[in-house]
Amino acid sequence: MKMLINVPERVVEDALRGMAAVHPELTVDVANRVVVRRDAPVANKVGLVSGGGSGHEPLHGGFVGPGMLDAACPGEVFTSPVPDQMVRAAAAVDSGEGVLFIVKNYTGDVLNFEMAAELAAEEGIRVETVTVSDDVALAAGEGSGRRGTGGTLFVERLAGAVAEAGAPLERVTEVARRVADSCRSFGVALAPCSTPARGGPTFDLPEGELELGIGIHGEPGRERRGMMTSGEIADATVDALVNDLRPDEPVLVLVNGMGATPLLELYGYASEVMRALGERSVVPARTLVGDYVTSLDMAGCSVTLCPVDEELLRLWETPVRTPALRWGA
Amino acid sequence: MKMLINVPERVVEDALRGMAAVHPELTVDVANRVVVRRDAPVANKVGLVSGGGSGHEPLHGGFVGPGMLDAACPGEVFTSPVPDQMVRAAAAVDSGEGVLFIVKNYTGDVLNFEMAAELAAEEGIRVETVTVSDDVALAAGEGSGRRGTGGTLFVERLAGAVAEAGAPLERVTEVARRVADSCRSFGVALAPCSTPARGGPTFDLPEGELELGIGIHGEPGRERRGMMTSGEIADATVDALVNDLRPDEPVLVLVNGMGATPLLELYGYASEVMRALGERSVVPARTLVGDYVTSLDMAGCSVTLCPVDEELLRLWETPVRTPALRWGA
Amino acid sequence: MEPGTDRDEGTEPTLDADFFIRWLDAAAAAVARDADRLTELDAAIGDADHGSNLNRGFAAVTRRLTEKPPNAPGAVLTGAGRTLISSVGGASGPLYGTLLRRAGKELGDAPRVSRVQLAEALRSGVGAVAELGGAGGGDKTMLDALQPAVEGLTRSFGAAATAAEEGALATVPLRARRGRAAYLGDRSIGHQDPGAASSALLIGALADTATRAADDDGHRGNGADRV
Amino acid sequence: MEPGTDRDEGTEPTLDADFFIRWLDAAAAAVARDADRLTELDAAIGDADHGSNLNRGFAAVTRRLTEKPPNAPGAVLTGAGRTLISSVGGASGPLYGTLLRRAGKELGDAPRVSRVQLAEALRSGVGAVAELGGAGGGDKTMLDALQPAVEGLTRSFGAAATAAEEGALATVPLRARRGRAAYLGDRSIGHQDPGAASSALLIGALADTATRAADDDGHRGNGADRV
Ligand SMILES: Nc1ncnc2c1ncn2[C@@H]1O[C@H](COP(=O)(O)OP(=O)(O)O)[C@@H](O)[C@H]1O
Ligand SMILES: Nc1ncnc2c1ncn2[C@@H]1O[C@H](COP(=O)(O)OP(=O)(O)O)[C@@H](O)[C@H]1O
Ligand SMILES: [Mg+2]
Ligand SMILES: [Mg+2]
Ligand SMILES: [Mg+2]
Ligand SMILES: [Mg+2]
Repeated sequence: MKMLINVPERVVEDALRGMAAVHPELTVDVANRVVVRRDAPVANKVGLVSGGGSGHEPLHGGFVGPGMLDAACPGEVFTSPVPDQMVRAAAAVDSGEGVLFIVKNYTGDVLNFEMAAELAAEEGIRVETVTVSDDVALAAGEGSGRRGTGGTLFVERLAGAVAEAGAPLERVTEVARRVADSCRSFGVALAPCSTPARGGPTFDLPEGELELGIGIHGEPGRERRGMMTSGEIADATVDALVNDLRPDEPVLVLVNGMGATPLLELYGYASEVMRALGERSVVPARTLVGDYVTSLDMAGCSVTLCPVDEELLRLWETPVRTPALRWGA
Repeated sequence: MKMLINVPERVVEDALRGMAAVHPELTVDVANRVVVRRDAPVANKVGLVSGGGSGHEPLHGGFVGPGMLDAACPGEVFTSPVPDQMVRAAAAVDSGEGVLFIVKNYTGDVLNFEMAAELAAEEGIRVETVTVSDDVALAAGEGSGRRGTGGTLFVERLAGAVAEAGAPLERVTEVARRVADSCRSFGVALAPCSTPARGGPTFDLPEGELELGIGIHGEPGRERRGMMTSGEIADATVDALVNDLRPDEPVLVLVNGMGATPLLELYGYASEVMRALGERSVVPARTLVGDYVTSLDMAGCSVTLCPVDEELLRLWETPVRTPALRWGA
Repeated sequence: MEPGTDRDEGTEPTLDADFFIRWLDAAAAAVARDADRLTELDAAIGDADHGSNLNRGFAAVTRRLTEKPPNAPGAVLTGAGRTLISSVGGASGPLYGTLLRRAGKELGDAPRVSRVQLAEALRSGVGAVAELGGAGGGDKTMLDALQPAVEGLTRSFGAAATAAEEGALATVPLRARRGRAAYLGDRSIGHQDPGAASSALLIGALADTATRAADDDGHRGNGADRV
Repeated sequence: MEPGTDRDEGTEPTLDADFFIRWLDAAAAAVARDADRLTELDAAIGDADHGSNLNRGFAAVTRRLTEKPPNAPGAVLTGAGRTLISSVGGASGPLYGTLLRRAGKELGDAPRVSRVQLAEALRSGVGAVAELGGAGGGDKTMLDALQPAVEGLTRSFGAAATAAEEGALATVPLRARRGRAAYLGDRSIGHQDPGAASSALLIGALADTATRAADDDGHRGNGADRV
C-alpha cells in the first residue's frame, strides 16, 4: 500500500508540522503534540480539550478554534494520546474557568484521559469529562460499551458554542452531556483502511461484500453482507439509528465519508439518507456532507443524528472558525 | 471496485438530488443539471458560470455561492457538460451585466462551452470566456495545450470576489484571465481512480510505482517512477512549478488531495511543500490544504501556486459562502 | 448484394429518410454492443468514457428518431447531430454532432440522395470537424478514420467501411497531437484511438445498412429505390 | 540452570536493580522482535497497533533506563511504568504502566527483592490493572496471561512463563468482553488476544533473564546474590 509519507514513524509529526505551517491561527506544539487556538487561554471562557488517535482527520485538530475546541491532543495513528498531552493542553487553555475533556469511548482514550484528569486536578485545574458513545452498531452497556464516532463533532461544536458564549463549566458540561447522550451513529465500510505502521489493509473485505457497523479504527464491523446499493445502505443505516432512538425533535445530520469515498458518491448517498429519514418521519434541521470523522483511506460512510431543540439549533448556528468547520466568521 | 452508488448511470443525478436536499441556499435543477445560487440573478452583478465533467467534487457545484460562482454545470463523470446546460445557466444568472464562462482547457469542455457561448449570444446574453490551462506537466502551446486543474479554484474565487464587488464584465474577465495566466499546477498519483461506468481502475499502477504529472480524469501521467517519499514528491512538484514560473510575488498555495489520500498524509505533504517552497525563496501568502479538485477515489495530490499582488490578496480575503469554501460569512 | 459495388452509378438505389434512420439505428446498436471496447480503448490513452458517452448519445438519437421520424435524409442527420450535441458532452459530442449537422445541412431537404451526394455531404461534415477541433490527418483522432471513409464512399459503401476500419487501425502507431491522448505524449503510441474506432463503427453500420437495403430491395424493395 | 526450580527458597538468588533493568531490556528486545506478530494479532480483532504501541513504549523505557539507571527494583518498575504511560497511549499504555507502577510501589525502596516478593508485588499490579480496566479473568485481555503468571511465579520463574504462555493461548476460543475486541462480539472468537500475547512475552523475558542470571551466577556471580 503506497502512502504519501516519509516514514511511518513520523506521520503524525509531519502532519503537525504541516498544520503549524498553514494555520497561523493555531499554536501547534509539534514535539509535545498539542494543537491550541492561538488566543488561548481565552479570559472567562471554559476550555474545551479533546483528542484521540490520529487517522480521523479533520477530527480533532481541524476543529480547534473559536466556537469549537480550545485544544486537541493527537495520538499516534489509531492510538489514544498519552496523559501528558492532555495535561499540557489543559494548562494551556485554562483561564481559571475550568476545562472540559471530550472523550470518545474507547478503553485507551478513557484510561488516558482519566489519568490526565487526575494529574490536571493535582495541578489545580478544574476538569470535567464527557464521554461520547454514540455508535449503535454495539448494544449499549455491554462489554466496553458503545464507541464514540461522528457524534463527537456535534458535542465539540455545541459545547464549543455555549462555552464561547461564556457559560460556566457546569453548563458547558451539561450541554456536552446532553448532546453526547442523544447522538447516534452508524457506519459502513466498502473497503478497509491501511495504517502506515502496518503498510496494508487492517482487514480483508472481498469484492462484492461490505461491512455493516464498523468502527473508525479499521476494526471490522459487526456484520458482513453482500454488496448493497446506496439506497439499501441508507435504509439499513437509518433503521439502525431510528430503532435505537426515535427522535421526536428535528435532527442535525452528518453524512460522513470515511476517507476514500468520493464526494460525488457521498452526495448521492446523502440523497438516499434524506429519503430514508423522510420515510421514517425524521425531520432534518441542518445537514453536513463531507469527510469529518474519517478512518484514513477507508471507503465507506457513516451517518450521525443529533436531536436538537431550538436552543441547540441556535447554538449550532453561532459563528465557528476552525480549519474544517467554519461559518459566520 | 465497490462504490457507494445505486447504478452507474444515475451517479450524477443522485449527487445532484443530494445537493438539492442539503443545500437550501442553492437551486439545483436535477433534470437539466444546473446548480445555481438561490438569489440569482443578482442585480448589477456579472454572472459567473463554470462546469465540467463530474468526479472532481467539490469543484464546481461546491463553489457556487456569494463570492464565487453563480452557477455550475456538471457533466457526466469525466465528461464535459453539454451546451444546453451552460445556456440555461447563463440565462439563470444574467442580470443584464453579462456572464463569464470559466472553462478548463480540455477539448470537450472548450468545444461545448464554445457552442454554448454562441447560443447564449443568440439569446442576447453578453458572454466572455476564460480558459484555465495551468498544468505544467504539459508543455505550453503543444497539441491540446495544458490542462486546467487546481488553478480553476483560484480563478473562480478571485473572479467571484471582484464580481461580487460589482465590477463590470470587462474587469471581471481581466481578473479571471490574469489569474488563469499566472496559476501553475502539478499532480502526482499513487493509485488510479475507478469510474462508475467502468467499475474498475482507469489505469494500472503497480505497488512501488507512482505517476508524475497526472491529470484529473484518470489519465495516466507523463512519467512513471519508483515510489518516492513525501519530501521527494514535494521537491519534484515544486521544481516543476517553479521552473515554469518563478513567482516574484507571494503565492496562494493549494495543497490538494485527489480523493483517497487521507488528510493526515496531506498535511504531512503540506509541510514538505512549505519546506520546498521556502528553499526556493517562494513566499506563501495563504495556503489551503484539502480535497478541492479531485479525481474520484484517486490517491495522490497536486499543488497549485497562484501569484498575488496586494489587490488579489485582498480579493481572496473577502467573504465567500459556498458549500466547500467559506469564510467571513 | 451491396449497392454500388457491382452496378454502375445509375442503377444504384438512392437513399431515403428511412434508410438514414435505419443507418443511425444500426450505428446505435453497434455502439451499444461495442461500448465497453470503446471505453477500454479510451482508458488506455484517455479517460475511459468514450463508449458510455456515445452510447448515451446514440440511445438519445434512436429515441428521438422513433418519437418523430423526420422525412428527409438531411433532417435525419441534422436532428441526430443536435441530439448528440445535447446529450453526449465530452469532445466527441460536439465533434460527431457537428459532423452530422453539417452533412445534414448539405443534403438540404431532398427526399432522396445518392451515395455520392452523401459522400460529398460527409466531406463537408468532416471538414467542419477538422475546423472545430483544429486537428488534421495523422493527429490520431476520429479524422483518421473519417477522412479515408469519405474517399472510400465516393467509390462504394464497402470501400468506405474498409477505409474507415483501416484508418482506425492505422492510428495505433501514431503519437496523439489532439484531444486527451495528446497529454500522454509518446505514451499514446501503440494504442488505437477510441474516436477513430467509433468512426469505423458508424461507417460500418452505414455499409451494413446499405447491404441490407440492397438485399431487401432484391426481395421487397424497401427504402432504397433505383434512381 | 534456572533459580528456584531445583533449589529451595532459601538458596534462590535475590534480584537487584540491575536484574530488573536487564529484564526490561530483554522485554524490549522481545517486543521489538515480535512487534509485527503482535500487530497482526491486533489487526484481526483490534486496530492493528499493539506491536508498534509497545515497541514505542519499551524503546522509551530502555532509553530511560540507560540514561539514568535507578538503583532499586521498585524504582526501576515505577520509572518504567511512568514511561509507558507517557509514551504508549492506547489501552495497553495505562494498563501496563499501572501494572509496573503499582508493582514498583509495592517493592518500595528495597535494594534486593526475592522472587516471591516480586510475585506479590505483581499480584498487586495485576489487581490494579483489573480495577482500572474493569476486566476480569476470561474477558480475553492481558489479564488472562498475567493472572496465571503471578500464580506461577509464586512457584518458579519457569512456571510463570509457562502459565503466561498457556494463558495467552487459552484466550483464542474466548469471546472478548473488554477492549476493542469486544466490539466484534462473536467474531472475536478464534483469535488470540494481542495483550495476552504481549504479557506472555514480558513474563517470558523475566524467566529468560532469571535463567541467564543463574547461569552467570555460576560463572561470575553477576547481579543475583544468594540470600
Ligand atoms: N480536436 C479533436 N479533433 C478531432 N477529434 C478529436 C479531437 N479531440 C478528441 N477527438 C476525438 O474524440 C475522442 C474522445 O472522445 P470522448 O472520450 O468521448 O471525449 P473526451 O476526450 O472528452 O472524454 C478521441 O478518441 C478522438 O478521436
Ligand atoms: N479493559 C481492559 N482490561 C485489560 N486489558 C485490556 C483492556 N482493554 C484492552 N486491554 C488489552 O489491551 C490490548 C490492546 O492494546 P493496544 O492495541 O495497545 O491498545 P488499543 O486497543 O487502544 O489499540 C488488548 O489486546 C487487551 O489485552
Ligand atoms: Mg489503538
Ligand atoms: Mg471524457
Ligand atoms: Mg474520453
Ligand atoms: Mg490496538
